[in-house]
Amino acid sequence: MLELMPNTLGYPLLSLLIFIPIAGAIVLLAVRNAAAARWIALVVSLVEIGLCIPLLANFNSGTANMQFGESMSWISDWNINYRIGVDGISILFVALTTLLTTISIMVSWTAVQDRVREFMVAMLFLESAMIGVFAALDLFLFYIFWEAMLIPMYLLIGVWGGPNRLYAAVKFFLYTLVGSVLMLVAILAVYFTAGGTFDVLALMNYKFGHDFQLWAFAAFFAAFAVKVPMFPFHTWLPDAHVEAPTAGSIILAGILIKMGAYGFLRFSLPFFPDATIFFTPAIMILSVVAIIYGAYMAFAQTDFKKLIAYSSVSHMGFVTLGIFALNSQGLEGGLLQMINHGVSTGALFLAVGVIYERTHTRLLADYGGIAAKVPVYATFLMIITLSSIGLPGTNGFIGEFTIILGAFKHKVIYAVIASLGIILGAGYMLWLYQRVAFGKVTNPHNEHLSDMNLREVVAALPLVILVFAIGLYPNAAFQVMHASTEHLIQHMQAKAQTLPAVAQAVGALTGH
Amino acid sequence: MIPLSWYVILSALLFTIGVVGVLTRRNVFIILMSIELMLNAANINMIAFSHYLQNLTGQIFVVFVITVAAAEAAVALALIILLVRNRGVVYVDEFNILKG
Amino acid sequence: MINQLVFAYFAVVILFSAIMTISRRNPIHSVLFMLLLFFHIAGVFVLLNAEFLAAVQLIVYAGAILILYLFVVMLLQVDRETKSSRANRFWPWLTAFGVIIATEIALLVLRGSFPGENGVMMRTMPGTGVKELGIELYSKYLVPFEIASVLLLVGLIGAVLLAKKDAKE
Amino acid sequence: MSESHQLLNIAWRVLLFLVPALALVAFILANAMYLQLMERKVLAHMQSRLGPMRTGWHGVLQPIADAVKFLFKEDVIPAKADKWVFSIAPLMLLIMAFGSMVIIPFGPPTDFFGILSHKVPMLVSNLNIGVLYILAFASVGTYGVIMAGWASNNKYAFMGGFRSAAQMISYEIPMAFAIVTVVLMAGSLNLTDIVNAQQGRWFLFTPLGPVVFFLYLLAGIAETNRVPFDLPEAESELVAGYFTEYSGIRFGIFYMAEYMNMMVVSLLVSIMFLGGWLPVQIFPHALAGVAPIVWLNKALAAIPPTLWLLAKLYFFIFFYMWLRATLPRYRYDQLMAISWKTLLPLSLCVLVASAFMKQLGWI
Amino acid sequence: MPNSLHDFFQQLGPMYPEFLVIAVALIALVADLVVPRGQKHLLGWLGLIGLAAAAALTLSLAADHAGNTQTAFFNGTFLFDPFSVFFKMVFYLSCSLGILLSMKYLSVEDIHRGEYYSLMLFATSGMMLMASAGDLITLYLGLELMALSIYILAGFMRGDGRSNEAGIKYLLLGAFSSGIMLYGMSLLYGLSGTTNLNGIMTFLQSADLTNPVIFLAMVMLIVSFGFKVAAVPFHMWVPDVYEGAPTSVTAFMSAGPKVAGFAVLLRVFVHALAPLQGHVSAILAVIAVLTMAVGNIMAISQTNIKRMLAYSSIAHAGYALVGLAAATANKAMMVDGSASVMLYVLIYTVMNMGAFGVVIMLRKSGSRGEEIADFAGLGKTNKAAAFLMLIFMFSLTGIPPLAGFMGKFYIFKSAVQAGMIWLAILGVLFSAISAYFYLRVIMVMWMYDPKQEFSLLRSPALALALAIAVTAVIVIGVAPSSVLEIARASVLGLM
Repeated sequence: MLELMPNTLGYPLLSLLIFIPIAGAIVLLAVRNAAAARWIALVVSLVEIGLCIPLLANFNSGTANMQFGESMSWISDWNINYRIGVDGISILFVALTTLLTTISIMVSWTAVQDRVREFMVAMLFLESAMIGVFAALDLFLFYIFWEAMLIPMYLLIGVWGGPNRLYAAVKFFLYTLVGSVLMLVAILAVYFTAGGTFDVLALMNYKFGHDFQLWAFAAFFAAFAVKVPMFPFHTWLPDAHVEAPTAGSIILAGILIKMGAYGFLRFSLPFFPDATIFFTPAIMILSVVAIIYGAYMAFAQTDFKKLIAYSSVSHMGFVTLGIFALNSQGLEGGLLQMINHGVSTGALFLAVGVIYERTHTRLLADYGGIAAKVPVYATFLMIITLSSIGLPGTNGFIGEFTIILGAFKHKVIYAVIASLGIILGAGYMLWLYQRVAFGKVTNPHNEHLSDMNLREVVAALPLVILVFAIGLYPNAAFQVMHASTEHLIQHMQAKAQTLPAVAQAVGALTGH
Repeated sequence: MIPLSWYVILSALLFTIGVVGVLTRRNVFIILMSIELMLNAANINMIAFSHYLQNLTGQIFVVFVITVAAAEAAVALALIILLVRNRGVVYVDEFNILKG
Repeated sequence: MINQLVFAYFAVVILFSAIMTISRRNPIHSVLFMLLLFFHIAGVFVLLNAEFLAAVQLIVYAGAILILYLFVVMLLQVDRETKSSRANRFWPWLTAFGVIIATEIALLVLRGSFPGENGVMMRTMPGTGVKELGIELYSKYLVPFEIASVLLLVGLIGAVLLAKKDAKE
Repeated sequence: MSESHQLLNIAWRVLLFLVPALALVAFILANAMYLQLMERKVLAHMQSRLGPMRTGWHGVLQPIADAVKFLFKEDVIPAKADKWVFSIAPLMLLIMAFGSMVIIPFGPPTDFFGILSHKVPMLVSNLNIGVLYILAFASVGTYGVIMAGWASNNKYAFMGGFRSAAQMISYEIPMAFAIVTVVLMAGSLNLTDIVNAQQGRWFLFTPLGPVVFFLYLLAGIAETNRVPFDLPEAESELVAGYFTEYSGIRFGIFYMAEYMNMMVVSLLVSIMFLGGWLPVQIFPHALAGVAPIVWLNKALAAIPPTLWLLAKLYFFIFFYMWLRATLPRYRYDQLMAISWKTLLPLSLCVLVASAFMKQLGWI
Repeated sequence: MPNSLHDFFQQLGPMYPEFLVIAVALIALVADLVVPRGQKHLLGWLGLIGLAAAAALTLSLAADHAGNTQTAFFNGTFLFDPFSVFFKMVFYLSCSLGILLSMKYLSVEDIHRGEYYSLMLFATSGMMLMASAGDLITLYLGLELMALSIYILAGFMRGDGRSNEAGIKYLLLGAFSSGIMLYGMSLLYGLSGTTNLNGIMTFLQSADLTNPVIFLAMVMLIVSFGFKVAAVPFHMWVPDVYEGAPTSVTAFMSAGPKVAGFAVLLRVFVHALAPLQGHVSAILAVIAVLTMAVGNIMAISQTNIKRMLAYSSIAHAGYALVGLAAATANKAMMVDGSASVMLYVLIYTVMNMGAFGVVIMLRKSGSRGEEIADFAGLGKTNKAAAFLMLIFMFSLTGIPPLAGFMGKFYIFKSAVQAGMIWLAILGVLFSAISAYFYLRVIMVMWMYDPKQEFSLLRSPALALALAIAVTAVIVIGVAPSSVLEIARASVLGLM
């Protein structure tokens, strides 16, 4: 049974993390100067990163309990509380969020010239909402943050996006909203079934009826699958990625689409273990389809961003494959791969942003041979490409390898297909790199490209470091998450035992 | 001795004639008059019930219905005068600045 | 017997003039049929021992509301229908719908029951009825009475405000 | 009750209704015809003329000659007139005038000097809502005028009809308020009760009585479209007003209706303010000790009540004619202004004032 | 005599707020004669002061009556209870916002007349009486008082054919629905022998519910109130009337009367017709679905912002009807279902009137500013206005943490609690569809380039109204607790 361990730091760390950006945004509303707005936003985001240090330092990886917990009554008539806390599953995302937000603000420094203040306000609101999503331990609170995220993201895409931004923004908004509202109904049903509580920890312990689990799972799935996005709910993603500004793409790929998978881990699996097992085959199939389909589509793309977007579909297929393998390797692999993907895809979009700012084109045909002109950039891109492929020594390798291990234990065929996906991934990424960096300079505009400047390097550096850090010393990450994932497996097992047949299946899956 | 149901059925028929008038006619005056028919149907009902129940509430209600009908007619006709002054139409399907 | 015949006469004329009201091409004829209708409804009221309301029906409905209609119809000179069709094109369907609804209501009323149905037709209320009505109106239904006065004021304001021409217009 | 008995009962009730009704009709028709002669005579004498002199002694047969003429004259309906409405309009007026008369009591219940076994009321129908009924019919009377004006399809008639209708509606309101004030004083809607309530003192002599009387009389004159409010028939502007196009018997009906309405107004004034059939008494209390006065009062009281009422009626009829001979016509806007800006506020004030006075016991 | 007079005034006490509002309306009417042209907004401020005083009076009366759930006055024709207090406060709010929104706008439209404010106040007093009605007669008269005032207001632009059309259309359909309502009421009276709502409930509790006439009466009442709150299929009048009426009137009309309609719906169906609960609920649920569907789907294709908001208001009536269907589902749901409707109408009032406030800002001489396209690029040039509109639009969509979400959440929560999960699912799906047309406004404002110079209508009154609305939207969205508690406590008056 998980508990909410109260925060003992003496200051409400998580609340600060959540609300400092909002406070910053409100301050920004009063600022008229664009440069000042940039600096304020940057400072706020750096403060957030700073706050992550005590968070990680004081985190106790030995327990699966929720830490840094805060709880107070919010809407007492509905038994809604402001309950927040982090465990091994969510803490890494909180940290990643602060990091990627800072990077996004940095890459937007010159890319965004229009309505800077509003842009920064949106970024900061977004950061608050994202951290809130990961920290919320009350379903209602979670939903509030989950939905609130849509507003700034919609604006980021719609106002500062590319030429087709309106279509992409609306599509993004509607897809995710439809999924979310279905989840809302399920949340309400869960609330009433469990006797009137939104408390996530209490709900984890509540044993829902089998039929109820099935449809409630389906409703939650609607929200999370769209967000991940799983095939066939992914069609908003390429549009959104392509049209979003660089910062938007980084956040979108780095954090937002992780939330779907996070939702599976935090809610779907512990709440509805029976339904999870029931739906697992279907989800596994969808996952491998996504892996292959995403890779296949990536081959066909001529647009840099679109290619990365489809690669995301493929990579997120790995994540769901790992999670629904329902064993510790799969889970941990999936989790780690989420972080990895956040880092590497974030970096890839950063790379696109850097080059786009100079060439104002994203068509691969317009590049070619730029390695000679911009060596730093080419190196950076190379490292990220290799990480994305999963070259040993980089973070991608660890994640994908662990997932395939988990999938192998679940069912061999999935592991085989997933491996095929890795090979395809290597193919399109390398081909991409070749088209961009190698060969002769075909486009005369690229003759006078300038290399990455200091600001961009500073923005990219943390990501490069993370690529290697995780690749070389993955245990640091695994350690943080291990207790929580183990507990999750055991919890499911224990909870699903009410149904003997299912229990056996879980037993078989988890190797007990 | 007239059964109560006779009155109620009379009023039901009158009410329906009023409804049909509202729905089918295009002349705004006739629509207004059809609405008056509906009100009168309700009035017959009220008074019949009032008589059979031996309580005056129904009659009181009718007094107020008639009052309201008068006030409403005044405003309605003022609006129609305006409409004719500005647009020269009294047919509801010719009220076509608004899409309808 | 006599009462029933009288009722039958009233009912037939009421329904006839109602149908004529909604079917005439010339609104002035409609108004005149409406007048006929009001007289007979007043008659029905008298049958139901509601003489006061019969008078009010004539004074207010016939004497004020309907005459206002007549005034406006005549003043606006809209008595000549210019279009060939007087009803919208769905009128046969709507009329059929009306017939069905009327039948339905009638059947429901016949099948249903009203508590007062077995009441006697003799007046047991003391006095003339007008006095009692007045007392109820000024005591029990004082609030509605006051509202009605405000309502009439609003009607007055509205009519003056809307229909009056500005000096500059 | 057996079938035949029931039928007999019905027949008796019908008879009870028919006899007074026929009597009333006869009375009204005779009056309507001869009031016309009276008017011509009165006007003539006021203008130092003689008036009709040829048909019969001092023209007493003139009304009959006129009636014959009306009856045999061609009944012209204009080609573009709305025939139905055109034909009904005069009838409407006639019905309304008759209708109003139905509830007017011509005296207290009487047994006709012992001819009948029990007392019968001197009216056709004793409705408990009495005055309201009059108001109802008065308000509907407007229709006849406006229908006639419209149906003639003649702009003079139309204008005349309109003016007349607007005038009638305008003056109905102060009239109604005046009547309500009387009702307030009498505490009943029933005309017989109203007369009985004046047993000791006519309403004309109550503190507010003259004002109400004046209000009602003015409104009544306007309501009947008579001088000085005879705008609808302003020959110089509108030819003959709403009945310009009428001829023959229909014209005659309009003519009659006018006199009938005058009668209704005069009767109501008498009943509501001058004690109806109550005899004139000369200071019965103040001069109770003066013998000649007491005898006079006794003699006056001995005159049958109905005659008293008729006397008052003809006095007011004469008053009407007197006005016609004396006063010029108002302009239309003046006419409306009088009603809305003077009579209406005045009548409201009077009503409120008399309500207070009644509450304080001053009336 | 003095004794009875004293009693009389004692009894009059709970009606003082109504009297006050009417008195202020009358004062404004008379004062109009001396206030010069161009200074008519003074009458608006007078009205606001009156409303504030009425609000204070209502609250003090509520404090006096604290503890009593329902107190009947004048033989049950007038009720004073927390339920009516809640709605009266909403009416004060909507009328105040309406007046604030009107002041400048009326001058621009050149229809700044003193009667306008009087009519607003008369309409408000009508609504107040509707909320307090304990008798069908009071209810009917209150409703007509409100409706009549609004017919006039809708046709207030005398020289404009569109406004006239709006007025006459509103009147025709309003009178038509009143006719239906009256017929239903007459049947109800014939059945129960009383027009008192408590009496009707007492009658129904012991009545033979197989009597078809009861259902005839019920259906007629539902139909007529459906007209009043613009539920499908009785919504045809809404877009035309909203488009044609002066925008400030539209703003008022979209909130006040609709809220009053729901007050009556709650009073009649949750309280008086309580024994018919299940049947009412089934019909209301179907109407709610249709209303949400038509409102949301038709709104998508609108190009005129007033028409779009008209359809949106239809859709919002649909959501509130979901709550009503939940409230009438069974006895246990009465409190939560009714409270959800009450909370929703309050939230709807502020966000919708806020949205109209921004629409009004765009009205200036020479351009109506009513096309959605007219908003193009507003976010570039007038950030504050565009930002406000953004908040109102997202709130209308129901995106947290804005008030609109809390309202919808409570509605759907009630539906789920009442076991009508299907209704909740349809509701949330339609509300997702609604995002499309609300987003379009935001899109046009923020993502298009300006086509024209904006010279927005500005006035302190307008700013105040918008500030109130936006504060309410955000505060209720973030901390709904207190409002929620008040709504739940107020429902008790219904029982």
